[in-house]
Amino acid sequence: MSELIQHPALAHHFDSLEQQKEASTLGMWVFLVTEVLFFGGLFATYLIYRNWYPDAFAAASHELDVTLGTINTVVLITSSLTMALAVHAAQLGQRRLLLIFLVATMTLGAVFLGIKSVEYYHKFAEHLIPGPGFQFEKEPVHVRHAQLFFSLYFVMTGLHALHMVIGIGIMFVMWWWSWRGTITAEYYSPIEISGLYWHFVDIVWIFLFPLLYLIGRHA
Amino acid sequence: MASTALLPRRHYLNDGYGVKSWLLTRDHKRIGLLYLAGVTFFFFVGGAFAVLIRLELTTPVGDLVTDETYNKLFTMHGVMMVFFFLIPAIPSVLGNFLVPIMIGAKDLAFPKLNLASWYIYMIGALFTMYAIVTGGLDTGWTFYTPFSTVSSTSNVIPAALGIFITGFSSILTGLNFIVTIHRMRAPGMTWFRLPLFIWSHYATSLIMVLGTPVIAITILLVAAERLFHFGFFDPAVGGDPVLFQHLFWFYSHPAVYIMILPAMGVISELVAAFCRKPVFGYSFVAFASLAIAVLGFLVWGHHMFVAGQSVYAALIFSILSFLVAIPSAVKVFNWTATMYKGSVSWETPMLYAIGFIGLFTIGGLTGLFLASVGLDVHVTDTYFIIAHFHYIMVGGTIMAYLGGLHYWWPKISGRLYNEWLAKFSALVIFLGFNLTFFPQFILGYLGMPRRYHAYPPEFQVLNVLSSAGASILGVGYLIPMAYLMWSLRYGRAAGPNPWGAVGLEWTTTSPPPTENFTETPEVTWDAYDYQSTVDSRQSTFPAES
Amino acid sequence: MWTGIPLFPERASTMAGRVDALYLFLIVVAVFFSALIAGLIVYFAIKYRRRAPDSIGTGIHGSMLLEITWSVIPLLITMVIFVWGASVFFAMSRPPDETLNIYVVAKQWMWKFQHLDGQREINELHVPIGRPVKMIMTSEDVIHDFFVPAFRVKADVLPGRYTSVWFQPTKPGRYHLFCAEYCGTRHSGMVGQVVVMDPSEYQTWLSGGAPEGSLASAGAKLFADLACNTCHRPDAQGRGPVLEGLFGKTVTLQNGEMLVVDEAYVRESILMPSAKIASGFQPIMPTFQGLVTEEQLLELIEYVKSLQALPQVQTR
Amino acid sequence: MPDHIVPKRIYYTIFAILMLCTYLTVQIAFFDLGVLNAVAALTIAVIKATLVVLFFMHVKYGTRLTWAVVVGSVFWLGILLALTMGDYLTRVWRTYG
Repeated sequence: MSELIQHPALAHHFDSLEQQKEASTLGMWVFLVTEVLFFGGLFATYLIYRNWYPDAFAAASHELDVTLGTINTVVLITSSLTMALAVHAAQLGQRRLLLIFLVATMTLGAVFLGIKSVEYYHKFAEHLIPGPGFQFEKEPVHVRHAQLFFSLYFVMTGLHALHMVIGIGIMFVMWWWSWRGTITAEYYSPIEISGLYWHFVDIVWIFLFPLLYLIGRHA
Repeated sequence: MASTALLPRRHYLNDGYGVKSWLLTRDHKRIGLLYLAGVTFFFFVGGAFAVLIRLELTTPVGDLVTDETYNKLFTMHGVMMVFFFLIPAIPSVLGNFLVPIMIGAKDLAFPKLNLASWYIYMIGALFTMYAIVTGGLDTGWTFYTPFSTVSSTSNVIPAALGIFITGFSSILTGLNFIVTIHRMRAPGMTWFRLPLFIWSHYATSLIMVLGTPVIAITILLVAAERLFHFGFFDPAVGGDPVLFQHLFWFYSHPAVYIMILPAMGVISELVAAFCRKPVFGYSFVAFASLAIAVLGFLVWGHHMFVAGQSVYAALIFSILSFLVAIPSAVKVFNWTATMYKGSVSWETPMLYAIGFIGLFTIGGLTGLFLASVGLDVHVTDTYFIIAHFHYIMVGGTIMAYLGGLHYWWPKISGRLYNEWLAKFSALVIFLGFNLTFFPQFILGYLGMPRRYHAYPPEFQVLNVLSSAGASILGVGYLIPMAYLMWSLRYGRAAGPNPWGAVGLEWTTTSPPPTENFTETPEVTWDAYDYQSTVDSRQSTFPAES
Repeated sequence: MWTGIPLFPERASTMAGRVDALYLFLIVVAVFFSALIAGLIVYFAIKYRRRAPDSIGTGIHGSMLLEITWSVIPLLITMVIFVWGASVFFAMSRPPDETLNIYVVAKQWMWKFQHLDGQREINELHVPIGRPVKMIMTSEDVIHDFFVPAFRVKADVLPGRYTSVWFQPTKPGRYHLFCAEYCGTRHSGMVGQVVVMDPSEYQTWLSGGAPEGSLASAGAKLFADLACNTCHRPDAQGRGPVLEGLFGKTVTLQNGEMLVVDEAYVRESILMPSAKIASGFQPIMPTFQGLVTEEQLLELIEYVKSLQALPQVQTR
Repeated sequence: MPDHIVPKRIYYTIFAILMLCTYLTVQIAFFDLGVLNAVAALTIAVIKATLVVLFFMHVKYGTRLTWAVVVGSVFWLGILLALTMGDYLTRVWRTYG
């Protein structure tokens, strides 16, 4: 039993590593619930305005680059795969593989952010930043409601990107811990719960992509 | 009076003395005390604003402060009291101290996170205090758009940021409690052996975790609209200000239950302990907490009956609001029934409990007036609503908070306070409270709108009564402050169980050791099982006469 | 003893009695339950007070019968209150067919009223008794709220859209008008008087002064000044829809949706013409956002409403 | 409770399905299906999210509590969306005319 040999990672107030792992996993899940509701407020706002101004949203959405959006979706889903494989490697105690997959995940995350900043730069150059300088030359009738769309676009993708940045930071710490040897086949729950977070961020994008990029593309 | 009890040799308070031992502590009991210092401070800050408000309203013309200042006073009173006192008060002070002890755990599941919550709370408070001292905030605690985004010239951004930050403290506390209650219970402590305090904190934590993120994002949107002229709620770009109200009340109505549910948990403990019998209908009271937490999320639209939402939405929110009244009524009936054939002591905490039940009943029943949509049209945004929610928050939450503080004070400090002074101040608070807020029901029905700096002269008599009550109430709050501080140094040692109550917290020393119990308790009894405790351990009760 | 303190505001509308009746019923319910709980608590506290320091209470754990009783009875009572409150609310939100319409523009911190005959008032509103009056309201800046306690009516006044409230005054007198939604620095100064008059006095007052002619005629002038009439012509030859007889009718939009032409639609069509195009027309109308004030908008709306006169046009 | 170790094969399969779904959702967006465009886009997004939750996040092999947490978060999101939309969708029923 665990009382005989105290594992170095076991905190004093837990009885066993088992209990500690269950607690931290549950903790991360509960945290993700708050994240769902956090983005939920944005999705509610989006839903209402898209329902009110479908044409303006379609027109504004046409300003986004589907190709870059699709590439980013692929990049992010691939990073989820590498994350899942990292957890797998951690479970089996394959330290070298674990390090490789963590680096892959971080790299893909960085690629995503890079592409995202290119897109942001384009929007900036095209005066599509909401506010006094906003211009919507293509369909001037939609200039006001297109601002709503772009306000939502920037806040939604911006907060998503912020979560990615934090995710990459977490991955870096995980890489450090794995490299140092803290992570073992017995104690890998940090990798697992970081993975939960990473996958969640992926899921947010899975919704953002069709909602923002793919409105009325046939027109 | 036999007074042979001594403080234990080793306890959490003497486990280190330096500032560092407090500011870097991971002990949930010490963190609870850090919160106690915080919420007490902000309570008196918020209270000072209340004093000025009531002073101003003694005359109809608005001659004490300018209208601009008055608007800032009620805004900052609301912000301080709601976000920095009422929401954290019971969960973060009493809950923090008691949740692990009551379930037989050594600490919360995430002690570092718990300490971080306190720092986040203080940083949020710092932002808000900064907003206050550098000119104040005049949006009302509700931040309604477009006033808050395009019209107000006050410090909206720092105040909003402060509330945004403090929200995370609330989320992390809720998260910590949920995980702790699920994963850290002592052997034998099954769900239906948990004290009702734990059930109510579990329900509260659910609301904190599910509701707070929505206010966080809403406030962020307000800040973005104000700062970068992004449009979300601004009619100028086709936005809907009513949407802000939906998102705001999705959190802020359940937030009322964040304030009252833990108070209900305290009352269940008090009634059981001072009647020395099990709470009547334990499982109904427990599930009523969960029912309130769930139903509480379905009723937010009753704040918006006149705000321009659809008639049909108003009706749905109205009927759902009535449903949430049922579990609250069930609780009141069960507490009352608990007193039947009890051994009812009249010690201070019980006085608070009795006061709570009475005032909460009035607060709850006047809630029916507001849920009834046809009547709400007349009374909403008047002093009726002010009276109603002060009956819930001050008559309910603060009464329970003080009752709980008195009940567990011997556990927290290891010492007894002056019982007579305590009884006296409980009475003063009860009388002062009613004199302050009861006239406001009448004022509200007469039509005096809330947030008015000056008012028609015919409302003066009732306003003067209310202000007179407030001065009594203010004194009532200062007395406990004095004798509780006094007891810290001069109070008699309490011994492990001064009330003769059952519950795990009364089986350990007062104050408890850092790890709460010398050995992990094994629970074989139900909550409030006075009968078998007496049968097995006659010595539980102090031999006082 | 309480003569100095009134308990009810004046009852000066047809709604006041209904709201007060519901209020009194709720007071009876509230007093009954408060007294019951308070009585029981005090009785138990005295009867079962602790007589010996180590005595304990009887181990009663609960009763299913009681739990059901005190869940079901409150549920039934609350449902009665709900139905009652809902019926009052329906009456409040559904104005009678024939109303005297008055337009309201709220701004920080004043109330501006426009009567159909052209009178304009600030912070004072004259209405006759015996006729249902409907206020059609909008705000120039932030959210305000039109509240007349004596009428028991209240409704938020929002920027960017119209809300309405109606009442039928029953008693001549002067009553408080409050802004009941916090709107900034001089919120408590955004008050006014509603002057309820006998119909004959009201007529005298109406004829007392309308220098600019009726609201609709002001609208007509504006309609010409803004050159609306080059496209919106009465003979179906214009590039825009014929407005005569349009108000209150159902139109089909380009996307196939049906919509009743009301104040909100006319307003939207002036400010955001392309938002909802009637079928058969091109989105060529320019926006008048920023070119017309809220008050001018109301004049235009009233003008469009007045264009009901063409023969064979079916009104509601 | 020993941890369930998901075979790598499953991860690769899920990844392939996710890629396929991404391809589909982009392709479908360029056909005019009326309201069905939005329905299709959201359905595919929900399928993708469900796959990630079940397999990448191991919920399929998780405890009842984990399931409850996941279902609970979706349920509360549903409350937020449904009751808010409830207002907006019924507002047009009654105009102020």
